[in-house]
Amino acid sequence: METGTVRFIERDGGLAPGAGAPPPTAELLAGYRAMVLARRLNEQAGALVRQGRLAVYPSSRGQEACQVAAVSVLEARDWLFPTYRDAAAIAARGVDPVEVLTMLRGDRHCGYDPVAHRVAPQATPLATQLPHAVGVGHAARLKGEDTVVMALCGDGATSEGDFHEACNFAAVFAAPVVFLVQNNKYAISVPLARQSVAPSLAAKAVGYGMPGVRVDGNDLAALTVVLGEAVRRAREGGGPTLVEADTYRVEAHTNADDASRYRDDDEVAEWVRRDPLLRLRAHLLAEGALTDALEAECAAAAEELAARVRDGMNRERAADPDEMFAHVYATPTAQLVEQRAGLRAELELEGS
Amino acid sequence: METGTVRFIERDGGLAPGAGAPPPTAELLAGYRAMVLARRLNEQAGALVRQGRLAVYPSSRGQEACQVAAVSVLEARDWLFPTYRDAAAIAARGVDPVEVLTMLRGDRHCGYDPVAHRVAPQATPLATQLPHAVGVGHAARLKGEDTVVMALCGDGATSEGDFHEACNFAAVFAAPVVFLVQNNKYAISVPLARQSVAPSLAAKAVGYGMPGVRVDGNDLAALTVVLGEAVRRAREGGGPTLVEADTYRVEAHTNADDASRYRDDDEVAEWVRRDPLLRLRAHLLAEGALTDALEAECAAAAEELAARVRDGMNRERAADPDEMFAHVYATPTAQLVEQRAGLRAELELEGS
Amino acid sequence: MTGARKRTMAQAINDALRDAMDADGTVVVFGEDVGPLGGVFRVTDGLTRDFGEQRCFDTPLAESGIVGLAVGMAINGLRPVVEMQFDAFAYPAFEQVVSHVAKFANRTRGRVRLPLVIRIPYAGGIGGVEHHCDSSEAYYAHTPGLTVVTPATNADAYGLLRAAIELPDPVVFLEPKKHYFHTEEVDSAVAVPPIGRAVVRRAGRDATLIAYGPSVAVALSAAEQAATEGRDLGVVDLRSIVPFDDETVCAEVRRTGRAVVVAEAPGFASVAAEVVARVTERCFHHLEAPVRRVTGFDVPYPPPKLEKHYLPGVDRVLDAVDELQWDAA
Amino acid sequence: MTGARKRTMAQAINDALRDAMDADGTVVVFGEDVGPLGGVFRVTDGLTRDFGEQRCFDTPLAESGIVGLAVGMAINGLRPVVEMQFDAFAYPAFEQVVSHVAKFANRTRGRVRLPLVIRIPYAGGIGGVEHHCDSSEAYYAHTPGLTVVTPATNADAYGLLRAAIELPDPVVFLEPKKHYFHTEEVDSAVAVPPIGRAVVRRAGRDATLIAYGPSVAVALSAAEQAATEGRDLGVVDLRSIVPFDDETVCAEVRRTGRAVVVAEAPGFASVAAEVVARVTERCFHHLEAPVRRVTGFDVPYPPPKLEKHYLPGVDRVLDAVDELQWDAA
Ligand SMILES: Cc1ncc(C[n+]2csc(CCOP(=O)(O)OP(=O)(O)O)c2C)c(N)n1
Ligand SMILES: Cc1ncc(C[n+]2csc(CCOP(=O)(O)OP(=O)(O)O)c2C)c(N)n1
Ligand SMILES: [Mg+2]
Ligand SMILES: [Mg+2]
Repeated sequence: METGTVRFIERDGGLAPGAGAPPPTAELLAGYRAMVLARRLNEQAGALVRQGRLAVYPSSRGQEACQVAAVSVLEARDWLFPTYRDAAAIAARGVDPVEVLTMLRGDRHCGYDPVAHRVAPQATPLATQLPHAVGVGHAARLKGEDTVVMALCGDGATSEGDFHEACNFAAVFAAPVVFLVQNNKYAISVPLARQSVAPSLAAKAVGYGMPGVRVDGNDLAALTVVLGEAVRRAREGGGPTLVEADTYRVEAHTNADDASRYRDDDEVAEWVRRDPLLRLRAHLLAEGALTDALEAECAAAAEELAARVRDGMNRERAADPDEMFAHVYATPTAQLVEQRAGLRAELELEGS
Repeated sequence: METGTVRFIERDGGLAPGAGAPPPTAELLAGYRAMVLARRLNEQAGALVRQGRLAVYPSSRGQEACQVAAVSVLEARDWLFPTYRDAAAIAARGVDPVEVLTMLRGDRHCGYDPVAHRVAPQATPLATQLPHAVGVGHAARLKGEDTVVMALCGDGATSEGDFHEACNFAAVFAAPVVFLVQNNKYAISVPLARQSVAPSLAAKAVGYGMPGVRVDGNDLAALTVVLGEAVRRAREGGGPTLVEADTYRVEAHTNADDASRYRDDDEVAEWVRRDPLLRLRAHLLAEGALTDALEAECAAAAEELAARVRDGMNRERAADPDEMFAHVYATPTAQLVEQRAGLRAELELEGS
Repeated sequence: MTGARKRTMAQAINDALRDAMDADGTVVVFGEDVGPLGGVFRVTDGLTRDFGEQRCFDTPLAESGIVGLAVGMAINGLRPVVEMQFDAFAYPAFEQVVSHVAKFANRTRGRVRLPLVIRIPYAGGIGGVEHHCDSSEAYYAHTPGLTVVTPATNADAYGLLRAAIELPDPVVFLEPKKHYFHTEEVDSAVAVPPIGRAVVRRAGRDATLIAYGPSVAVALSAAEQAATEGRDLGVVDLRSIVPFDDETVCAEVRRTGRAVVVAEAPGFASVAAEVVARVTERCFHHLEAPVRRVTGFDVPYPPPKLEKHYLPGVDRVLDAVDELQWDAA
Repeated sequence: MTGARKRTMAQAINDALRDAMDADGTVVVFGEDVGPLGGVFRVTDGLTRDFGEQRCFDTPLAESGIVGLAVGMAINGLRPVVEMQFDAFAYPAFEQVVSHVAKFANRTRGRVRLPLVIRIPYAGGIGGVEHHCDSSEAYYAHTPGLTVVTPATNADAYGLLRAAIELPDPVVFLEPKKHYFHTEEVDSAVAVPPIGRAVVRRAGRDATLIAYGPSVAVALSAAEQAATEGRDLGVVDLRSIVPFDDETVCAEVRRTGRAVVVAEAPGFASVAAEVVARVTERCFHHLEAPVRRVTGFDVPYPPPKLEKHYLPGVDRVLDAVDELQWDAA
């Protein structure tokens, strides 16, 4: 068990002493750009909620380094298993953010094609996606494919039985899965101290016999290295890794939440100072890698993304009642055919 | 985390070097006597199965040291949460073994009064009793009582989500619970290696932030010390402990099982040589504590127990069909009253 | 607290918890976010502040653990009232509910009864994303040993919860979440209705609508609209699914000779199916037409934009009433 | 394997697994003790030996994990067939079954179908201790998205399981464990019956017994005994609970005008209730008497010594038939 927290870049942008070389600057620049987009997506989605275009949005503000790194270490053939909070990661994977957000607008349970993108539907029932991730990985191994699966969950989700069963299955089967716990310190209102009294969440890895690593979740460089290493091990048959990212949920759980009931502004302010974007920006500026032109390009790309999202969210999609019956079974049962016919008749009457 | 395995008495009966003083000889003698009874109960129950008086019996042969120590460290006000395999522990707690076995004879779901003995019904759905144990302990703390709860489960059960949730709840609430995992190396046919690749099951404690101890499960002295210490800590408000007892299921899972399908006789023979009774006997003989008179008394008590069990099991208890309806609700619903009346009418007709 | 006051259903339930905690020191409340936050629906608002962390507390995020903890605490003399955050998030606790909560008294021959309450916000109509709108009552109602209660009014929410907490047996208490923020007059001084009794919300001559929980309001609206069209429909609110009040239900149906069951859950092997079956078994020769049911379709609860098509609404109920073979009358 | 052979139900299921694994390299079998031991009922006997550890393997002891693993493997192109060791030990997997297995195709709009089978030995009559004899079909049948199948004969056990494995949708395959060791003639060359079709096991003029799984044998015995008393009873075996074969069932009931549903599970909000409700809805004016049901009582499955009183037996079925208002006829 790794008991320290892996960090490459300090809060002021300087290199952490003794941490080794960070990833190549080009990679960090790409990561920075992706984080700018992720941040913009979080902001735009929040604005859409305030405007009533989106019902709800669980923001990953403050967690953008995790969102970006989780995806940047994957190959196209790999799979991502995200939660409701990981819209930015899914977008970073290349899924149209408009499609991602249609779930939260209320159009569809899942707005994108999971198979085309190798991104599972966003999981709401906590930790239930983790055994699926293990299944995808184990199936890949049985089929002789070197696919890796990145499985995301929160600190709260580690308390669920499914977390335990998934980690244990993965370890026993040496499945190619990386479990990334975004420890953002809260499960809605419940603080980490009420979730676990273990020395760390990464320490849980010991009980499964897999490597556990705690990493600064606001340090894109450290995340990239740690997750990259875990992915490499998984791909080579070395089995799963549990990675705990030490980060923070800067906004309320969702817009429907009232965080003032359970935490201080001071605490939030302290974490805002540890912002993953600011940190990497300071580093890249100090390195002389981040030019004004690049910054401008990032900003423009972010605005383009925001505009596309606004546009997509403002364009209503007609909801088709037949959809309710179309996919429950490959071939609708006689009962569903009858029920669909009944609804159609009703709607025709109303329409007439 | 304790990585070694605690042992006080070696397989040959000698003291383990550096282990410290074993419990007082009087305690060990009492433990030996209890183990002789436990062994006799296992044997008698097995015989009753062969004679068709008992439907099934999951024997704890080879695990008698665990069965006895788990109970000997408890006060009368403490609670025991046993599984289907822990009949001998329940009997050691003072419950009439005839009452214990009525479940396996098919008379009742639970033959004894859990409240009178502070022994929960034997749990069949694996690991589900562990959260109950935590609840009993947590309630005791809320009520200001210093009750301790001893919760038993097997190695296989540690893979269940409920094991995880219970351990975590206990640690977070610092509940006065001792989790004793009898690692008897098999879950029916599934060997430990397919259950966990952790360095030990005790290592799982790390992930919950509680002490974890691995103890030689065939060494009554070591078990008594380790469990006694865990009980003391729990009673004093120090929270839960996870104890893994390294032991072995000498017989098949139950009489219905065919162990030859999944393990070698050699393996069994090796563990028979580590028999917990023989070991303690050798020790007590070497100490000069176990006299012929005492051995004779143990043997006589064991025969008396066996005779009582045989007698009780040979005396049929009339099954009362009304029982089905009597306890489902404190006051039977109108529906149950109606259903009971229907059955009574049927039986009267048959009888007439 | 006594005297009639304007209360939302969430407040009425909060009142019931407070009054129960005041009246009985063994009542404890716990679950996810029920402490300082007061629950995601604010049902437990202020309980930790007013009763202390010992009486109302947050647990780790694990529903099986929560229900299992409640079982143990009930074994040891307390009266736990636990909250499952949403209907579908009670499923992880299913084994504990079915194999232990429901069976403990029976397997211990009455020696260990579990006086605990599992509160579950359930059903739809709130535009929730998937897994937040399940009507899960059938799973519990089918399980012997559970008492299954669901209020349709804020007064009942108060009274039935008080009764549920006092019951020596475990209760699954299903709260129609679309009512949480509706305000009604609640008089907590009014006697608590006994669990197991249905109530005739509206007398009617022509046909009987049988509903529970969130569907009672739909049935009442349908009856009102039918009245303007000259048809006099009665409405029975089951209140308690288990035990079932055959007497009240059958008395109404025998009187009218026609009945429609209204419920949100998918119809197949549902509580609505049970009502059709038992009413038919008991009232066959009084029936002018087969008892009909208007339920959710046999599909997973749809995304928000489609829920209006899924939910049994007034029109669908009135259509079913129209089909009760009136020509024959 | 072709040609008629004497097979127990356990062997017939083993044959089906083997033939499916032979026919389709993506079929994998896993669960608790299904490997070297061959399952506690020996249903998977020899599969690991003959197909290798990759195709049939033991998992850690965790049912939610097993079903969750199956979901993931199905997402990734395999066809998992998992075994739950006993009915009540499938409950820990309930959330996975209801929130994922049942809903995945729907929530992904058909993009991700889960062609997996969950085999569950179920129901009683074997003298099992508590938690080993639950009839849990209603929980699954009520859940939209699941196909729920249960064989009553060894030939159907073979054929329906082959069909279940081939289906693109998830199937809960309920095996009446009391039949495991009964021997019957099975011809695996005979065409696999399509899932969703009931079968008339015995034609009858006077009344129709509707049953499934372990109750079909009871219904057939009852019909035989009734015949000796001059009453001609038909027996319909549902085979598939979901989808439900209204056509076959209703055709029989319309012909006879009388029906009794026989099922082991507690009756309340059960599959039997559904059958009563839907048959009544569809056949009302053909009925001479209300459709009756003979089911388990609404109590937890009793200890072995009492199960003979719990289980719906021939006498209870015949009593119900007697009550079908023959005087009126
Ligand atoms: C099984 C289950 N129980 C409860 C919930 C309700 N719920 C949604 S998010 C949440 C908190 C999750 O916290 P964490 O895992 O830390 O993730 P975060 O939201 O902080 O990213 C809860 C309790 C749920 N979705 N699923
Ligand atoms: C939830 C659940 N799943 C499956 C079973 C069936 N089963 C009974 S005992 C057993 C093996 C348990 O192994 P372990 O926990 O090591 O205890 P042991 O029998 O070795 O004492 C299994 C799989 C069960 N009782 N409960
Ligand atoms: Mg969190
Ligand atoms: Mg074991």
